[in-house]
Amino acid sequence: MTFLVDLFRIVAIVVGTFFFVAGTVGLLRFPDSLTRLHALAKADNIGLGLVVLGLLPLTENVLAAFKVILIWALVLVSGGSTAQLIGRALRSGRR
Amino acid sequence: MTTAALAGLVGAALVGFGLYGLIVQPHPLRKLLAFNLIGSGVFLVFGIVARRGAAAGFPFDPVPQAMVITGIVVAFAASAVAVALIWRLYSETGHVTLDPDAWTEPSRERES
Amino acid sequence: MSVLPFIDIGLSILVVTVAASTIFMQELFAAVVSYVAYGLLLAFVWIRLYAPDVALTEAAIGSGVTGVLLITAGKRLVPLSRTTTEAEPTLTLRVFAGTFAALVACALGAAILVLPDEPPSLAPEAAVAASGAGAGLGNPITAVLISYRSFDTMLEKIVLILAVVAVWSIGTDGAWGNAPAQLRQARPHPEMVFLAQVLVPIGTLIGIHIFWVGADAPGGAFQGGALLAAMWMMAMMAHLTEPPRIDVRWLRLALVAGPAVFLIVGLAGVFMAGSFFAYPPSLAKPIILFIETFMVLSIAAALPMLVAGPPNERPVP
Amino acid sequence: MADLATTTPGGFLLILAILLPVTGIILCFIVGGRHVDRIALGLTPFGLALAGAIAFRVGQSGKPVFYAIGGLPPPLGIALRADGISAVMLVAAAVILTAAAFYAREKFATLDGVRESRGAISFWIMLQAIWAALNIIFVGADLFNLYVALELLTFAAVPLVCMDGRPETLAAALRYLLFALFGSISYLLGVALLYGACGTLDISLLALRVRPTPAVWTAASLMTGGLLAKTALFPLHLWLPPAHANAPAAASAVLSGLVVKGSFFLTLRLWFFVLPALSTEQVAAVLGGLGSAAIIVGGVLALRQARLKLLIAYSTVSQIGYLFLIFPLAAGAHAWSTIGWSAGLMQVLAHAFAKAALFLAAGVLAETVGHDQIVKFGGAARALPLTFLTITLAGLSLTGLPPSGGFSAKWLMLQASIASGQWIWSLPALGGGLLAAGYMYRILTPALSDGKISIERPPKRYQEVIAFVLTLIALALGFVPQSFFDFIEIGRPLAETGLS
Repeated sequence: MTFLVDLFRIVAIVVGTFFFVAGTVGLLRFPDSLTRLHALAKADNIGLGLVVLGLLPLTENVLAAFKVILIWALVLVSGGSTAQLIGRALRSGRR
Repeated sequence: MTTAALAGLVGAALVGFGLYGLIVQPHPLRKLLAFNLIGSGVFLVFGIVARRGAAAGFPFDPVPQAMVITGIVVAFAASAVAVALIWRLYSETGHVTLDPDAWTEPSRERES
Repeated sequence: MSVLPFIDIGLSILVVTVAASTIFMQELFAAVVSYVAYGLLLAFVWIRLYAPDVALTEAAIGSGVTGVLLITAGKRLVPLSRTTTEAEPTLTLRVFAGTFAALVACALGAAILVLPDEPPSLAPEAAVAASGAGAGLGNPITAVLISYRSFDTMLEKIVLILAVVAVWSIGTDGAWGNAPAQLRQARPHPEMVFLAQVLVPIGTLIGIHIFWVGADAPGGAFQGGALLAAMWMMAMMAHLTEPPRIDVRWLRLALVAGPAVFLIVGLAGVFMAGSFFAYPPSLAKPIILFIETFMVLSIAAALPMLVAGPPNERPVP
Repeated sequence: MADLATTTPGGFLLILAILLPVTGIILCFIVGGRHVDRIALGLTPFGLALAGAIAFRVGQSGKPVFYAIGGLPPPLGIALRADGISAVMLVAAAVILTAAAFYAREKFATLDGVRESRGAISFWIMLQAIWAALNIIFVGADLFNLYVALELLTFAAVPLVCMDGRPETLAAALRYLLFALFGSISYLLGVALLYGACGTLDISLLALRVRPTPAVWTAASLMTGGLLAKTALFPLHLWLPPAHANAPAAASAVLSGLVVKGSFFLTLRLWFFVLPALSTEQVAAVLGGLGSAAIIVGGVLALRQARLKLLIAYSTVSQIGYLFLIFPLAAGAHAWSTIGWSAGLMQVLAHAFAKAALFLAAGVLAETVGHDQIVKFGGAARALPLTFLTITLAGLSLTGLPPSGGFSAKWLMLQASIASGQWIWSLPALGGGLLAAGYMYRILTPALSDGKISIERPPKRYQEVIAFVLTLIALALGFVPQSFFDFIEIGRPLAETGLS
């Protein structure tokens, strides 16, 4: 059982990290600001989600687990909204 | 090399860059940025002093850390006062310079 | 063998590079943005130095609130970065400043590296004090801030009030009493309003939580207060609430609550424990939490007022 | 040194002297409105009384007075410590601040029909903050606590410079702020290193633990550099003239007479109380050399100013130079270092009172004739006899002519430089006197000449009298008895070992 949990943790965190790396590569390699933003927002939200999932078995109690999930939710909300705001600013700037 | 020594060198480098910017950059807002860099470098020095002082079961000496927290708040207040001054100067004159003689003869200023 | 040294070295290089870019960046606004990123990176360095309390403060105040202040200022001043009347620095000045800065940095680096091998520390004293009669708090930093160096902490709150008065006094005579200008002039975008509506209640809860656990865990009045301040600023940016007039009584009371309560409790110490700012050991913890409650209020009120700037010339109708 | 801090009788007076203006700030801020001037003025007698009581306590016991805040002694807690020089400075600050407050009470009163005015509330809060900060600086015994006090002083002094909101005053204030912030952060860096090297920030404990290691030397240089920037010692003086010349007269008097002395006082504390283990002739020579340069450069620039207030401000640059001659003249444990010490402290006091009087008198003059262009002062002395008597007598003290505190200071400096065989320091001291005579002559000649000056507003008699009283104190300092010089030796570390 513990082996399965450990395996799940490792896989989740490694895949999460992969998404982060992919997002960063996108930030550096994509041609314009909107696509860069897209890469960053999408990949990092999923990446963080997987990392949080991988960390969940490590938490000591339900409250701690809740806090870790809350962090993901907050990043999701703020990251998404900021990406929208930046995207809007970019479009109005281009016009 | 320990983390503390490394952070100390980072602190020294930050102070160096900040000092350079403070002297060279003409724009007051950039001088302010440079001042903040120096400030965070100084706080890092407190940080390594605290880390080196780990003893008695604490991973750090709490006294310098408490001082940093006080220092960060004071540095922020200083930035706020400086920004207010820069902004008022800008809205009065349309430009910002630290040269107090720049407005003594406004007529000439306007002609040039 | 661990990977930590490599993480440390990588982080150090990153911090120094971003710091250098804030100085050498051509555009003013880019420099400001780079400074904010730098502040966040610095928070990681603080965590590596086993200073979670400082990391929280640095992230919230050093990077967050200062970032809002500088970005707002930078945005207003963008046209200015091209119209500044100062001449570009001459080569002589650059060489001189570069040499001088390098000398100072080297001297400082050397001085840090040769600090005594058996570092002096007040940690043992603090350990005895925090567990003993002194304060009864689990977080030694909170104990130092509110008990042993309470005088500094109170004075620092006075410095904050003074900074607020200083910022207000930089406005014009006619504007005195008005509210500061909106943190955001135009109507906010719906995304901003949505973000504020979701984040402000949660953030407020988290701020109170950080303050509350600060007695025993990382956190405390400064960090919690800074988070509450950020929430208030966000609400003002989304126009969920307007900045208050600077002469309303509740604002003034909120701003001085921290130092005033600190002062009164300090004076009461003369009668309760025989000395200014002394607390009777049995009551130390409740007294400290009581003082901290008002300090949170003062910090949460002072930081947004410092960011909002002088009162507005033309009051919003 | 038996200086380990436990609270001594009367120690609570020290914290009261700090908390009184702090309470004033809080009250002014909450009550606000039309009462700010009454609160601030109402507290001045108590401030004076506390300063007097502390001086009395120190004189009576003949030993420094201590207070451990919260009953928690250093190294973990913060202590306050008042010795001879602290007591003297506390009294001087109380007198000058009270004088400035009463001088300014009409200018910064809230007009009828106004609920609260920017000028009034800012000025009175800042004035009390300066008082609080100076009191901490004079009695503080913890280097980090002193840093907070330095910042408090900065935040109080800078807004006073740009009270009128004209662009040139805003620029002067901004420049002052940047210099002052640089000064504080440099000082703070030194504090960090000192803590790293010695594990305490209490002045008395540090004095026992300091060893001449690279870290301590770096700390000492950084702290000194920062404090010099705040004291406006040449070549870091650029911010001072525009800042001091543009503030309202009462504020200029406080800034020039007291605020720069705050950071100078800390430089004294640092080298004579914290780092006696370090004090070497080279450091003293560098500080003395910069002081000498300041005396000459400031004096020459003062000679070239067209505006009266700028002239006085440059005179401050020059007179600050004199203060730094104390480092070579009072260094070490010699018989003559006592003379040098007396000379330095006398110069601090004489300049504080004379300069405050001069700025207040210049304020009366500018209000009365509507400008401060020196060449257009023809006939002013006849129109304002008392004010010009004040200017003349204050000039007497600045120049160093008898009978005045300025004369005593410079005379003692000459004595110390000859007794110590460092006669080289008597040259700038004498040269500065000549320059001061020159710039005072430049003010007085046009004013004493015949001419008809247009009076815009009749002078306010009480303002003239306040300035005159400050001048009289500057003169009276020339007659202080020997017991005064014994008093300022109280608690001076080297004095004890030097005599034995």
